[in-house]
Amino acid sequence: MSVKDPITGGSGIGFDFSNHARNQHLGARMGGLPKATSTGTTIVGVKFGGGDSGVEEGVCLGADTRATGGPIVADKNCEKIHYIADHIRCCGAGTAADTEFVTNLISSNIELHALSTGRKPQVVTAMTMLKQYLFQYQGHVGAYLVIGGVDNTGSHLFTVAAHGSTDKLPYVTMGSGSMAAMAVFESSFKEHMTRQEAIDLVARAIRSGVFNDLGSGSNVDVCIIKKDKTEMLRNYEMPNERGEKTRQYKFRRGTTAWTKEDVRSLVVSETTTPVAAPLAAEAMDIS
Amino acid sequence: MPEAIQHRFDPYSSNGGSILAIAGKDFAVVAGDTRQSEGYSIQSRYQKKVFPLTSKAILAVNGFAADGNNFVKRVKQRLEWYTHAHNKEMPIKSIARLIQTMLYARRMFPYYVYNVLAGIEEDDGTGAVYSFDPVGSYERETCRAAGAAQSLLQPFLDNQIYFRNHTPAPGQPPFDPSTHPLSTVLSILVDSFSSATERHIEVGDFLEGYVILSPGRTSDDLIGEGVKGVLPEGMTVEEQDPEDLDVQSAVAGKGCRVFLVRKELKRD
Amino acid sequence: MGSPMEMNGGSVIAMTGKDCVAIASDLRLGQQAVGLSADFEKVFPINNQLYVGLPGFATDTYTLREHLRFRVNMYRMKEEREITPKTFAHLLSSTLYEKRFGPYFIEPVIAGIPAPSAIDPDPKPFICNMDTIGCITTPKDFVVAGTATDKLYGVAEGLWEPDLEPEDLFETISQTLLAAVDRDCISGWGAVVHVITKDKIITRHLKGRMD
Amino acid sequence: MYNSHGHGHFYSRSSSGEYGYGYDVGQAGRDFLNGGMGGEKQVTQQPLVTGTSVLGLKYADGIMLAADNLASYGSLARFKDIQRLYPLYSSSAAHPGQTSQSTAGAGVLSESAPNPSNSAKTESEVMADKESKEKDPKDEKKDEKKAQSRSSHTCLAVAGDMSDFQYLKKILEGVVTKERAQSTTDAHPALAPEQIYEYLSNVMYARRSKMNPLWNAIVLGGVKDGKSFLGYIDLLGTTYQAPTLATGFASHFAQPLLREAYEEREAAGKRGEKEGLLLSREEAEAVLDNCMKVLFYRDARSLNKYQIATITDAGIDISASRENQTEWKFAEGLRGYGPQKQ
Amino acid sequence: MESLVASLNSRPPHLLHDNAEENEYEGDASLAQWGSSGGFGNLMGNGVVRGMEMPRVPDPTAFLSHHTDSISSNSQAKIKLAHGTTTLAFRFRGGIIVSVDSRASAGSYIASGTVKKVIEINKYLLGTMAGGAADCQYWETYLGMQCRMHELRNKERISVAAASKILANIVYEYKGRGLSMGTMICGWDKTGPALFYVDSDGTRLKGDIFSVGSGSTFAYGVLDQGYHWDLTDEEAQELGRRSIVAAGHRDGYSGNTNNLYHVRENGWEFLGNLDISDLWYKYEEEKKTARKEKSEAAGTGGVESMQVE
Repeated sequence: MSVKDPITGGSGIGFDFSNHARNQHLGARMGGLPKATSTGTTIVGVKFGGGDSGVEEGVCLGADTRATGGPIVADKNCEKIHYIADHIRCCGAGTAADTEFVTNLISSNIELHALSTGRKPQVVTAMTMLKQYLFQYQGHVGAYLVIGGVDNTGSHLFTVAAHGSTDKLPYVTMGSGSMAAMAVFESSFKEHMTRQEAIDLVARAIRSGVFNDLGSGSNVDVCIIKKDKTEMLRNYEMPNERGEKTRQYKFRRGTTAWTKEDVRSLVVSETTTPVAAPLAAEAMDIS
Repeated sequence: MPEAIQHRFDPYSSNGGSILAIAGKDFAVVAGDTRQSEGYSIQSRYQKKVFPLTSKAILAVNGFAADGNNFVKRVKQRLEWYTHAHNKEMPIKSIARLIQTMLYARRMFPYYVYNVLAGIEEDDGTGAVYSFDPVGSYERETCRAAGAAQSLLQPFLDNQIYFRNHTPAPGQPPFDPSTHPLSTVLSILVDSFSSATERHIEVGDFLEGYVILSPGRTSDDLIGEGVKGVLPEGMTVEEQDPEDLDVQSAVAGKGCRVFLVRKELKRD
Repeated sequence: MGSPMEMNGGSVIAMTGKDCVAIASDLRLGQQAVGLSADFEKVFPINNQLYVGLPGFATDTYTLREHLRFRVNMYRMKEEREITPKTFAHLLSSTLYEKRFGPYFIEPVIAGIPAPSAIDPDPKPFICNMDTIGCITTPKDFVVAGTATDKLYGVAEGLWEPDLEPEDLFETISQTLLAAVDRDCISGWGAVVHVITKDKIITRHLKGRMD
Repeated sequence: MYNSHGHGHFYSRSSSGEYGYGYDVGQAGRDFLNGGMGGEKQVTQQPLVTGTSVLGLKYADGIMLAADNLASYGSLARFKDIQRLYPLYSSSAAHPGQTSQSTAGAGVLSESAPNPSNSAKTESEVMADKESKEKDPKDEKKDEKKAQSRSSHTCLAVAGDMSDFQYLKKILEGVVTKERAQSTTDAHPALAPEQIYEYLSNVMYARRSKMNPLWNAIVLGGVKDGKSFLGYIDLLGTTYQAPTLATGFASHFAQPLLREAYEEREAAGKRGEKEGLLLSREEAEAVLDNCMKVLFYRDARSLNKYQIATITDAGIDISASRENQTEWKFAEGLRGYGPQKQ
Repeated sequence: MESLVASLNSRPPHLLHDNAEENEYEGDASLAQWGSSGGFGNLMGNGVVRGMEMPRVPDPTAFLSHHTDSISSNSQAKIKLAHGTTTLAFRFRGGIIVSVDSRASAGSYIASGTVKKVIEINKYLLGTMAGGAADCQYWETYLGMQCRMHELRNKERISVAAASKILANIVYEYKGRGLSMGTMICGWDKTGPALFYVDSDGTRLKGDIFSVGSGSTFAYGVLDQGYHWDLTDEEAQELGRRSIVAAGHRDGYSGNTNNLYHVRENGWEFLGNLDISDLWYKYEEEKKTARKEKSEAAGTGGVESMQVE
């Protein structure tokens, strides 16, 4: 616990670098440190409604649900659309742990911010907090984000890359499937879409990633944020469910040879012997 | 040392996918998925990895697709020459040795290919599987998985085909890997690939392969009325006309029958 | 041997069954190719119905085990109740993420059955795993970690079935683990399985290959 | 000895924009000299003048290919009138050994002078109509006869190094010329697209095996006796066939769109909503136009000026250069990258 | 170092017969390829692989080690070749015992547990396999052909010394080019039992006891402890077996099964393929029983001492 985070200046919060020197040494001695688990992903966001269309404006976010470690699928149905506030959500690509923790951190900071100002937090605030945090770490915190939401200044959609750069566009994509998804947006995006049109387009963009990018897969998650309603459509589409296996793989009991057994019972069996008056026994509650 | 030549043209690539072969008492099964990929991109959803060489020997190749295709091409050429010289098909045992020497000829500039050869042995009609490393070390086995997902497939086969770590029920004889019926082998084949598809990103799209039956063996458990409910659901089986196999059919060995089997896998 | 993750070897797996969970590990401790010990357990009890497996770099297995013992004891004293599997998972996750830039070389696996409470009178079995920097995965079927990860995934994906009874779950998890470690040079040398049910914990040492 | 600022495969640019060829002529010149005069044969190269990705699509009457007209020099848009579609071989029963385009050699647009109001289009439509409408059992003999006809057409779309492309054209023309010479004296079967593909993949693989690759990615499309063929070959000798193909950058951006269109049309056909399982000519062309538009939006080495090759039983038709209507209106409302408003 | 050796090697064998320089499709249809030639149709008379294709790069050895894990243990290499082993052979009064394991590994993955690491060159000659599996299989098979040629030419069996020298000479031709091979040539000739160690550096040693491979140190430990010239056949066989079991137990890259051969005057005999793990459990059981008997004999009442391991 001696070396503290250089940014927080050893205040006890932030990262702990105490293993760092040791790990560098081990890495040098053994030829390479393990790569942090990162995730191929397709995440997208699109703005809809607004203008003169008469459709209430909002933001629609989408994500696939595959998490990978190298070529292996680590999670078939993970959640990549993270909660920031009721009306702000954030899709994460890149290093899985970083997206998880950075969105959690900003979510709680946003909550504190809302409490101290007494106002509903704005999307730009969350975006700015994210970019400032990520910029400090110079890309070492590997979070690539799509953040969207609706606040009292309207609907907003941004991307935040790991180095802290941001972008503001009506439709955005991130992750290894970003190109497959962007192709769909570039060819079919319209301004002022209806809610359902936006959902359909987002789902199509995610499917494009799921079926063409090996880093993306499984299901489609969609989230629609409008001024006073946020709908999280978890597993909106499930185009990749595994079918039944062709055989039963249950083993005959006794198939595996074992040498030693220990059974620890958790049932506490007590025999209560009334010592004094029956009342005392009743008071002895063993639960 | 690797850094010194990093900027140079890299003649190798890796195209994902996996192959698998299982030998039975009087049959052999060999199959692979048909996805060809590079990096995170699917190049083709349907590209063959399994190639009939003779009417009773089939070669599955996996690794770098260009090397694989060219290797198969050259093996076929050598087999054709052999056929012209001897007016018979080369037996699988000899094909295995031929593959070894051909691979070893490129010891210094290896084919990045894992080969699995399956078929019927000429002398005793048993199913045979030969597996090779990229420079030609080989052995005959009962089953073998190779390619990107070999480490997912092989231990499952160890458990289901070889019955490793299985204690027989009291009074029962020890398990024998050569007694698996064809339908069981095909089930295990399908389930092992659907499992690998779940967990390996480079495996998917279609499972395609061949079943080779020893001369005189019945095909009732593979085609016809009785196979419904016995074979994995959704698996199609087609008998192959030796003419269509792209082998030297004029001298094709009598009796071995070859069937193409195919099943869809997930596409994500 | 590219990294400290492959220095000592070892693998852990956990599976869910019908009202039960099982967690198992191999027993090998090695120094690269050389086997040193055949009783190096990587799965530790946290409380009656919660176990954690810590495969990876052996020195970190011990460090983290002691650290977790401290943290869970503190939790017990402060809260005057047992930690639930889910809370424990998050405690461990943030412990790992705190060392994001100098991680423990451990990929934890957690298995447990939460005690019934007023909010959740009929709790479901819980399993999860995480990477070295604390990203949690919580699937419904099984989780794996260690040097035999690929092999474990392949076999488990084939053998696991839903709603296995404790004795069937024991067979399935044991067969999965043995099949996987038998294809891994640096895992094996015996194995231990814990099957956790509502009213008992069955611990068995398997007769595994010793080569 | 080796130019050190190469970036691996030219067509695998990452989306992060990491891309940078030096285009100082001095270095390029030195490389050239080294290659020409060094005691050892230069085995390393990197592409200099390059064309970006190309597309191929199977449709009802045959194959369509698309490529833009740009040859870049590093990040410089150097030549904007390069034809990267190469009608290699055309042989039909009526006019053996003739392409619908003047010659096979065309490199620069002005030479090839493609004619938009060509006859091939109508021809193929007539044929397609005939096939669909007039088919009855009696015609089966005719079909048989047709199958024995010697109609075979092959066209390439080439990405990558343009000088290697020109070298490829040279050797392929040699093959084709030899073939034509034989076909004038002999009842000689026409070269099938598969055969040219096989030859080309052997050439590419042989060069990679000599560590001296032809730095290209090629989509080859062809139709022989009504049967269409579409295949991919690259500098490693890697080959694959699929109903939709895209090289390099387009494999990320266009391939998903091509597959989607192809699969949806197939599904519609299977459901019986439309006849046949393949895209019609109009549909296919619309899909390719759309892909080229998306690529122009997103590929920094692309140009909004491209051609489409249509290969049918009737021949090869290379369209005139065309461009897509692009849409930038949404950008007007955008301000900055973050909190900026007006 | 290896590239230095390569540069000093004046006649790289692959160039001796490489007339296919400008041939796009390696090699041509020679008679050897048309015929059977036992599958070795691409070999020249002197055993050099005809037209062995070399990568056209300035340093072929560096190229090979960059792309394969055959020379260096380059764990990033794409092409993983089979590795890892314990093999041993020793001479004693009753002939030669050859004992090996059967594991082949690629990285930490056990690629096979059923490798035949004893190559039966002919009825009187055995070769063992450590290092690159293909190198050993290929050249020892080829050695078998050469030994047969010797018999046909000279009407007598080749001596073990000569056979091992053929092999050493071949691999010396390829020195510095990335072959990896550590083998023992074992046989019985006019001089009696003979045992030679040959490796891919070109080393050739005559000796009584050799063990080769990643687990050899463990095997040596047991072997040295139990070895003497006058072992009975049974004792020697058991010693060979136990040594491999010890190595298979301790070394992660050795194991699975043990193949045991005994070379006698009338040729070699295969004594069986036994599971190393089963043997280990059997030996543990025997140890336990022995201890029990000992303590009972001593009349201590049999207090179990702490078990080692």
